[in-house]
Amino acid sequence: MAAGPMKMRALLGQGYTDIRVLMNHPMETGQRKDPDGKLVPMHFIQNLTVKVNGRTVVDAQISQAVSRNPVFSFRLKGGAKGDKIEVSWLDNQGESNSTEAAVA
Amino acid sequence: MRLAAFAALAACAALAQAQDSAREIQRYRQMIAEGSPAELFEVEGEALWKKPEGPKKVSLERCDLGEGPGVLKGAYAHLPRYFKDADSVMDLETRLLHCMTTLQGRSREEATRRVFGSADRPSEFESLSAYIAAQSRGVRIAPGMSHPKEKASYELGRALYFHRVGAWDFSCASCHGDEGKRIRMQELPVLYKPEAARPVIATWPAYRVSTSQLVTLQWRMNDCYRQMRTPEPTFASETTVALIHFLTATARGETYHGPGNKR
Amino acid sequence: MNRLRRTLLAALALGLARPLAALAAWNKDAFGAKTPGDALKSLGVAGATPSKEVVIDAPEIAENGAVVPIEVSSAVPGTTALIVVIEKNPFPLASRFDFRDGALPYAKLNVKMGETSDIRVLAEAAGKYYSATKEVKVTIGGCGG
Amino acid sequence: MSRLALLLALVTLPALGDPTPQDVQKVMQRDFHGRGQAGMDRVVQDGVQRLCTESHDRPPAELAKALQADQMKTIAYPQGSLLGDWQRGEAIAQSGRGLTWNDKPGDAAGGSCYNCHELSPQELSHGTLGPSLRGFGRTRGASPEVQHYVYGKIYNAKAYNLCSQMPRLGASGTLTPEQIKDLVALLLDPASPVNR
Repeated sequence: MAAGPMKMRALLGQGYTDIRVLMNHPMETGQRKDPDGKLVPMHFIQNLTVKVNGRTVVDAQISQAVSRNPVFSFRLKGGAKGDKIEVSWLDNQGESNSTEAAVA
Repeated sequence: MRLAAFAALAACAALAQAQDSAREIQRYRQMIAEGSPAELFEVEGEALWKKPEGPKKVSLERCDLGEGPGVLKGAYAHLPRYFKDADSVMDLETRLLHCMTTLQGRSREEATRRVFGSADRPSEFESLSAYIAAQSRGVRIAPGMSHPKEKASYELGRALYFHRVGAWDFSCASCHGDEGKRIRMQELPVLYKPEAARPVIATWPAYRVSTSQLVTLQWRMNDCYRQMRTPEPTFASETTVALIHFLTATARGETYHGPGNKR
Repeated sequence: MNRLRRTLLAALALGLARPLAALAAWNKDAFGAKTPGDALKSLGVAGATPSKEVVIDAPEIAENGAVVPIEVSSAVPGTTALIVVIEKNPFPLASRFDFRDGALPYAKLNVKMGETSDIRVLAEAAGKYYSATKEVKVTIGGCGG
Repeated sequence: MSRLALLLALVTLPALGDPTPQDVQKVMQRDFHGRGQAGMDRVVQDGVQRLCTESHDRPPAELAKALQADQMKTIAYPQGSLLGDWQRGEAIAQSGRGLTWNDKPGDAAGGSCYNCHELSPQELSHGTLGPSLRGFGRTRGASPEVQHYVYGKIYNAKAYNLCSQMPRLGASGTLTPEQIKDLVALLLDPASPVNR
């Protein structure tokens, strides 16, 4: 699974909105060997962006040290039910994906 | 004098350290459980459930997991159970294999070629298990216990649990037999006791962080026997189903809340 | 593969996704640095003041170096970025989060650790840096077979 | 063998209807398949496994004594000192590999010691299925008698306690005599971290 599904939930908490996003990604370091002993090429997410109603609020740069099938949580000030959250990523091989959810 | 005081201090520190280790490992597990990639496998599994496959080019959507054709709600929590059409007791994976061969017209050989996957490519049984098990969240665990074959399966499972075998003379109880024991840092639940089996069975299948895989109970039986240094138990065999049946029956009454997270 | 990905690949082929790629910046020098010092230099960090307002929540012992959960946050007023450095990793810089108005300076993520190491987190506020450190011991779990 | 059969008949029989170890073995012979070095001969119980299964690891004393004596005869002691190299011993104690169906035959196996025992204090990740062996040689010394006992116990734990959960690491062909000597050193050498 290179870039499989993403899953996100955004919940209104006490004065903030809690966002949790799951991404399907191998996050290969370039140092792991496959069963045939060949090095698996580096393949990892480099950029992660969180938008609220179309406006960027978190811009993350990440390395291959983030675990496989990444899980990230972020928090937004305030927020309201129905706010549209969008998370997108871009990896070192040019692949990308994104997902949307409404604050519940 | 100062040296003796230092030694005593070091001994105290070592004891405190051992207690801290156990507590910190607990915290580690709690933290990884808070965001489970198991949900990603549920998404994949749903797609597989609905995808036409095999010579008959049909999906598994009419598969009867015990609650009627296509009924998923609560099905996992009531397995293993006796199925009249197969005249045998089946767990989820065994039943899925049955549906693949009957509904989809696939050969047993082809359908079991890759029952356990890898991080790069999960097996269809793994993704399907995650999806189907998730439809039992909130349902009480109640495997079949009334049919004579269900009773026989449970009894066989219990006998297998205590059966010492293989190059290292182990039974399941060699590791899962006494309270409060660990392998390395891993606590070992005494799975023939309900209070220990309940929280474990209620969270399988599970995402295993050390291998980035969704692992199933058939896999767990297989890999325990591997570490017990026996030959390999055949996937969906009476042996593996009986052990799963015994463990699940021991956990009955607990509310299912998986798929969970494992080390 | 999923529909979304197919759509995205199609968009890429048409060159439509290029603006997304252009937006994203990734500090190659900082992430390629082999020491924490070099990584921070590449990020333009000259020095940092230790601060209790920078918080790292991580277990003291992790059973598996492939997945170490960490939660980082800052109570320093005006924090606009959090930087996570795993001192003994071959490439120590693990992530940099820039927070715009609307986001709290908070992130939770799972990281890989090659061995027992200090994790250092820096918070940027009004051009100054504040830091905290926490050691995580990496051990072996399970039968090891 | 007939003596063994006779002795086994003395053990309390399980309740009627419950699968006996013979029944379970038949099921396993049908449901398992050999893979790699793990052949089907391994699902055939020997006398020790059978008796321990039948008695839930509480064999009648007489019987246990007789079978322990048989197990004692399997232990082959090398000539000379039994004290090997504790540093190699530490690596063997750490490794959990060997004898599984995906281990390559001929590759060095480990003793899986840390899975169950505490040994060197530096290793925090140790199991508790077996007793802590920290400081093992400090109180016992490293006399030839102690070396002899430790070597024998690692080679075949069933010679000392018939239904012990510890594998017969020498008798099962898991560890070589050289490796067992290295483990003896890990436990007894005053320079070993176990004793420091």
